[in-house]
Amino acid sequence: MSDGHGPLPAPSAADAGDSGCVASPARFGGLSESRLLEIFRLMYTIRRFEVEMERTHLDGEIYGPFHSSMGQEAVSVGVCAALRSDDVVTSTHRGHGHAIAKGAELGPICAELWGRSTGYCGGKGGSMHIVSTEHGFVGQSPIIGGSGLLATGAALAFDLTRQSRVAVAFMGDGAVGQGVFHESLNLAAIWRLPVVFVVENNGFAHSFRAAQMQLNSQVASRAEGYGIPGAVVDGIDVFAVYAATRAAVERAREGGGPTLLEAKCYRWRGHNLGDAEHLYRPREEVEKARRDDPLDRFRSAISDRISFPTLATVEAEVESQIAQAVRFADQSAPPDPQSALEGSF
Amino acid sequence: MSDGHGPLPAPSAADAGDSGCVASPARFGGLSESRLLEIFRLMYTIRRFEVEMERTHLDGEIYGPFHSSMGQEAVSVGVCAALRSDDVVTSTHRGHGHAIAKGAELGPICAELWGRSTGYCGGKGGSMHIVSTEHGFVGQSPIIGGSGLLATGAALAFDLTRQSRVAVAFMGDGAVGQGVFHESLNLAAIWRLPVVFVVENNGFAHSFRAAQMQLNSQVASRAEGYGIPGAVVDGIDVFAVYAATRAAVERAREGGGPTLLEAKCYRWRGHNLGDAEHLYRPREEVEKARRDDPLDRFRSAISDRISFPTLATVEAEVESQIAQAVRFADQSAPPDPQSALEGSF
Amino acid sequence: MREITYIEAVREAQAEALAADHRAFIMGQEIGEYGGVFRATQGLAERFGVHRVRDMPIAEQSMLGAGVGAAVMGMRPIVEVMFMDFIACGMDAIVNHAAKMRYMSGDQLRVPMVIRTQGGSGTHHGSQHSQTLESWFLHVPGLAVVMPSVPHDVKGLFQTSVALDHPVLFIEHRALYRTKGKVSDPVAPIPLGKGVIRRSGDDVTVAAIGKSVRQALTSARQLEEEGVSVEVIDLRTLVPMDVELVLRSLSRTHRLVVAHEAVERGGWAGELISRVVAEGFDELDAPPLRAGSKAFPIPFARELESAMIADERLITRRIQECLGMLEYSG
Amino acid sequence: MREITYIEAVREAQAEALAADHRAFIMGQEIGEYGGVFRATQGLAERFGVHRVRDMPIAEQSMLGAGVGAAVMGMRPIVEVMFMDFIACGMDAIVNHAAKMRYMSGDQLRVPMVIRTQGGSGTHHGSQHSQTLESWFLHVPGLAVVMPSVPHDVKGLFQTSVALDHPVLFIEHRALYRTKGKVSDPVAPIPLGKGVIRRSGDDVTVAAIGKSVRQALTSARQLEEEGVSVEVIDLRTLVPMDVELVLRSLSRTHRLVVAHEAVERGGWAGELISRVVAEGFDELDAPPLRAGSKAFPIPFARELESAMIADERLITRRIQECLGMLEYSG
Ligand SMILES: Cc1ncc(C[n+]2csc(CCOP(=O)(O)OP(=O)(O)O)c2C)c(N)n1
Ligand SMILES: Cc1ncc(C[n+]2csc(CCOP(=O)(O)OP(=O)(O)O)c2C)c(N)n1
Ligand SMILES: [Mg+2]
Ligand SMILES: [Mg+2]
Repeated sequence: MSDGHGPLPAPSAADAGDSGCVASPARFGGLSESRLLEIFRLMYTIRRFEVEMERTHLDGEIYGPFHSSMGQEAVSVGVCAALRSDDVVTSTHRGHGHAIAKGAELGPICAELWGRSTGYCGGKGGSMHIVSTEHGFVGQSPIIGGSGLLATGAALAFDLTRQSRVAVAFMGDGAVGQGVFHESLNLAAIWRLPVVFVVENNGFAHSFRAAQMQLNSQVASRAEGYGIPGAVVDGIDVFAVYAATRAAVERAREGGGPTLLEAKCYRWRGHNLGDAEHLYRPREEVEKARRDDPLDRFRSAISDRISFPTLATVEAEVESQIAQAVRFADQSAPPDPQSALEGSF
Repeated sequence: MSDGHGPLPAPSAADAGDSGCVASPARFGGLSESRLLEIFRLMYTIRRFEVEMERTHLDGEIYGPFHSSMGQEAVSVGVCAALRSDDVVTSTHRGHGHAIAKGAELGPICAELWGRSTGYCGGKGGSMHIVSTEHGFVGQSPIIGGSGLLATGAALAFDLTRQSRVAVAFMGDGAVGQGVFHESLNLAAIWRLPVVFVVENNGFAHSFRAAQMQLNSQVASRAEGYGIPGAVVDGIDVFAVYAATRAAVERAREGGGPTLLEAKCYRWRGHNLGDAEHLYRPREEVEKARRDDPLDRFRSAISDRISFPTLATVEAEVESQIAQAVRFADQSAPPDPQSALEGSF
Repeated sequence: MREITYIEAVREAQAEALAADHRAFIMGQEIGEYGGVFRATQGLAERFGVHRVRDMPIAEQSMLGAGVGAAVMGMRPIVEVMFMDFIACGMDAIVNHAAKMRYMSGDQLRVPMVIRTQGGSGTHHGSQHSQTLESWFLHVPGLAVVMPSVPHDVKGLFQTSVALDHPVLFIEHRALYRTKGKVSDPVAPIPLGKGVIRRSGDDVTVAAIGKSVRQALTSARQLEEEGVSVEVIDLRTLVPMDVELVLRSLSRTHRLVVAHEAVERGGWAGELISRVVAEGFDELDAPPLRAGSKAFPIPFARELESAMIADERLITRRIQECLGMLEYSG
Repeated sequence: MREITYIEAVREAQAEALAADHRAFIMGQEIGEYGGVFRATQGLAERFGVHRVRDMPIAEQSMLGAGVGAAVMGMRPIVEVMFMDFIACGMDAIVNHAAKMRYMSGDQLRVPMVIRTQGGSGTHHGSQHSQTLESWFLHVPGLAVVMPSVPHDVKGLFQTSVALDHPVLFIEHRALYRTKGKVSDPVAPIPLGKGVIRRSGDDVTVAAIGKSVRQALTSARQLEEEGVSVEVIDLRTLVPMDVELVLRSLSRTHRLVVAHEAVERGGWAGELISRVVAEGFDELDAPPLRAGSKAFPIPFARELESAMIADERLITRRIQECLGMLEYSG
């Protein structure tokens, strides 16, 4: 269906992927310097936050499963930069980056990971269940595919109440084979719901490469089957992600219905802490991939507009914010056991 | 994906649909006169069987839900004519035609519908759960979409044991939106399983038209998303169905993997007995559709090869077989209540 | 007072919910212009519009999952699952999402969703269209489970269910749809967790729900002729469960039979009996007994179905066993 | 005798099944070259080939549904569901298809499928990765439910499960994987429905399964110091359930506590207690009590989890309550 294709800017991973691409203003999607700095701050925050959390986990201060967002910063930030604060995001088991990009605060996120009373969910949720309604971060579902349904439902609520809000579902490439992926896209399509499905194709579903899971591993091409627009975007390039998301979000807001975005990126860390990565991918592949760093791409892209010292200042601020967040969690009391026995039916 | 397209004869409903198409020998798929008569016998049997069963239901001899296959005879028969007796078929809530086409006997089918001890399942199954393993009719699933999973699993068994058998799943157009549809096709695709998914697009999922359920209501086009061949066939034309199925079955048998066939047809009767049809389709539409009768199409197609009297003899035989089947059911004892308490765990 | 059928009550309850709360809407298959395969939504699409009475594709996961997402954003979805058996197709949305999100989120998210469904035997739909599965959901913290037996309760409990800030499983029985009952206008909301005594008696208490309440009343009438006085309690909701009412009744009758159409093995009667035994052991003059269906899939043929489904005959027998009039037959 | 860990037993059991029966094969996520997220299939893909140790996409419905279809055609699929919570994603294949097809078809179809999964708390995976859901399946006629507590039983019960011509839910507990136990070589098949007395005692009987058996033994050791003699029964399978063994034990101890990690409300303890009360009422000197988890989703934080999950502390307390040493705390 040709009408199934919207006018999306869809730089293929191939052409945008090579080299830290040139800084033509257009590539900034017309973002002001302060927005650019904000984008950098968020990407840098995610990167450093994950490093810190991983450390505290290995030190035994955090327990439970841990899925790092490292390497996927440009997707989280590029997508959320295109959203209004009252738009909502649903997420997956790998959601720290999404939460931060949507504006959630480091302290309560960190405290939740640490299982402290001051965490966003009072310690009931943990790493895979962070929620901050105040920031429109309305739920992670580590049940693969679940985020798509929640966002579709949220979009239905917006549609029913004639609000011009948009819902975004972050999903992994592993979700594409799930029945709920199919059902979510189909429902959103026939009801023209204001939702954007962002599949972060980070190369792996645990040890699996997309091609092992689907014969047609061009995730974005699935959009056609549902009669909705689809686009592939270079997930290392925050501007490309931002531009594609913006177009999709605008279409959604104007009643144009859902879009399927595939953001190609790479999962820098193992599936989770303790994952036996070596069983399925060579160290060299990881190292090569990491050389194409979303932060470096950003730096070189905006080098002629924002000076290095300016970025350095932001980095310093972020470092202290993270240190603060860790202190906050560290100094927070563990939850009162009694609170486990409240809030259900 | 271009390689996703096999060399299927895919007469679109449009071009084959108009007029009882001309009888060029090729259109008979090279079927011998005896095969042609067999095909006619089966189509006529399904038609008359459904008429009779509906009558006995209205007379109160049958109870429980009843979904008529009337009008879809060419799909059941065309598909099964392309199968070997050791190939298997899974079916839906609307399965009488499938069972008959696959060779199951009228007596035990009728007795099962009547809930008699001599029914294929001893009265435990009923109209929506007929099984005749002896004929490779291995299960109806009235849970929409279920037939696809069962056939995929059966095909997996054939693949694992290197048998050259093929599994066929009959599904309704209503199954296309189900998560299991997506999961079945994806699994069959990546494992190249010998299975053919036959979607009988009879225009309705109860009161719904396919277009209300999917933006892209070209069911066959969904195949692309899974990287497998798909084709639309005129489900009123038994030869078109036979040819398309044959190509798909051959491919499957040779290790070429699954195919998605969409057979366009029309549901002559209400969704089930007692359905308030008038609420969603005008009588005229039904009457018009019924004028394009698969049996008439067959008759005119083969008119120059098989004489009318020959067909009349077949019809007479069928009438008496059906009368016999009804007598068989009627004279069969109801099941022994004790048997309800056997056979489970 | 007006007398209406059970299905009319279901229809009125939904109409009143949509009229009273603009956040309420209905999703399901064939529920729009078609009016529902059991006529539960007849006329609602015309009255409230197809955007609030939404026909769904055949896709239970998305129906229930989208309901959860909409509820989280402040809506009050009423999701109709055509046959209770199909809940198995959308179990994840109910169990892993609807029931847990409020708790997991530290009370940030609420899922005020009502899942309406109907189940049970008697219409010969066969094994995959006749199950009675409420017992699963007692075991899922976060869900309320409601099973009205009369039109009045349908209307009273539905109001409470729609207003509740937790997901509710609202379970009807096909065989009750044509039964009639009196309703006041309006019907006042009925709190969850409050059972009622449908018939008072002195010799034995039967605790039941839904269709089984009617069967228990039939048994009670029959046994009255044999001089047995049976008290019949309609629990009305399983989560919360009015164990106190049962215990109070036992302090007079000292004997208990728990009746449900659900398969006895693993059924909710075990929950009630465990609570009663733990909290009222000394009140019991005889072992509490269960009248539930035998552990087999539900077969199609009449003769077979009635051999395994719990009905008034079984309830009567269990009462007699509980009273020592007959040997316990397991 | 050899001593091996529980997870080694699971691995050996599967290897032996694949070696013994060419119809057996394994399907699951990450089970091939990766060897399983809990190492349950380590080395099996290398040994038996990836066609018999098949990695699946993330699609529980098709994993379980294809298993049913393959079983119907004579295979013996062993399907691994990574976390028991995900069974909710494939519930229809198990409940409406696997469990019913043999019966519905008048015994024409068989579904000899083993569904292996693991569940439970203790690793802080949170609400959607920690549930203990075996109780649902007692209520699904047609399924056997097996929950071994020691390596020896894993190997003995797995053989019986793979050989059975009915679907089997084979449930493990993550927290048991590293525990060790002695195994004979070879381990003889263990019939389903036969429990064992893990520890004999005179004052009270604790019936448990899986991880709870170990906890019950811990409680028993602790209470021994207080002069309480506890008999611990490991039921090993829930369907069929060895009620006779429990009744025999009660004829000596006259007191019963049923322990499971599953949420108490609606949990299978209710089934056992109902059976025991109905069949052994006169043997009981005190009300049978349940030691199950409180009715809340499982929270992430340590302090919260241990506030609602049933553990040895709760089992000990219930034993003391059953013996009248403490007031029943509900
Ligand atoms: C329904 C379900 N099945 C299986 C799992 C186990 N699991 C957790 S993460 C994961 C891989 C997900 O891969 P992807 O969707 O690509 O997300 P990524 O980890 O790459 O961010 C799997 C299989 C799950 N969480 N939920
Ligand atoms: C999972 C599930 N949801 C809903 C239903 C109710 N139902 C029975 S038949 C039907 C319509 C099916 O339409 P289609 O698949 O096109 O088959 P047809 O009736 O046209 O042969 C529906 C919704 C069901 N049986 N199973
Ligand atoms: Mg991935
Ligand atoms: Mg149809």
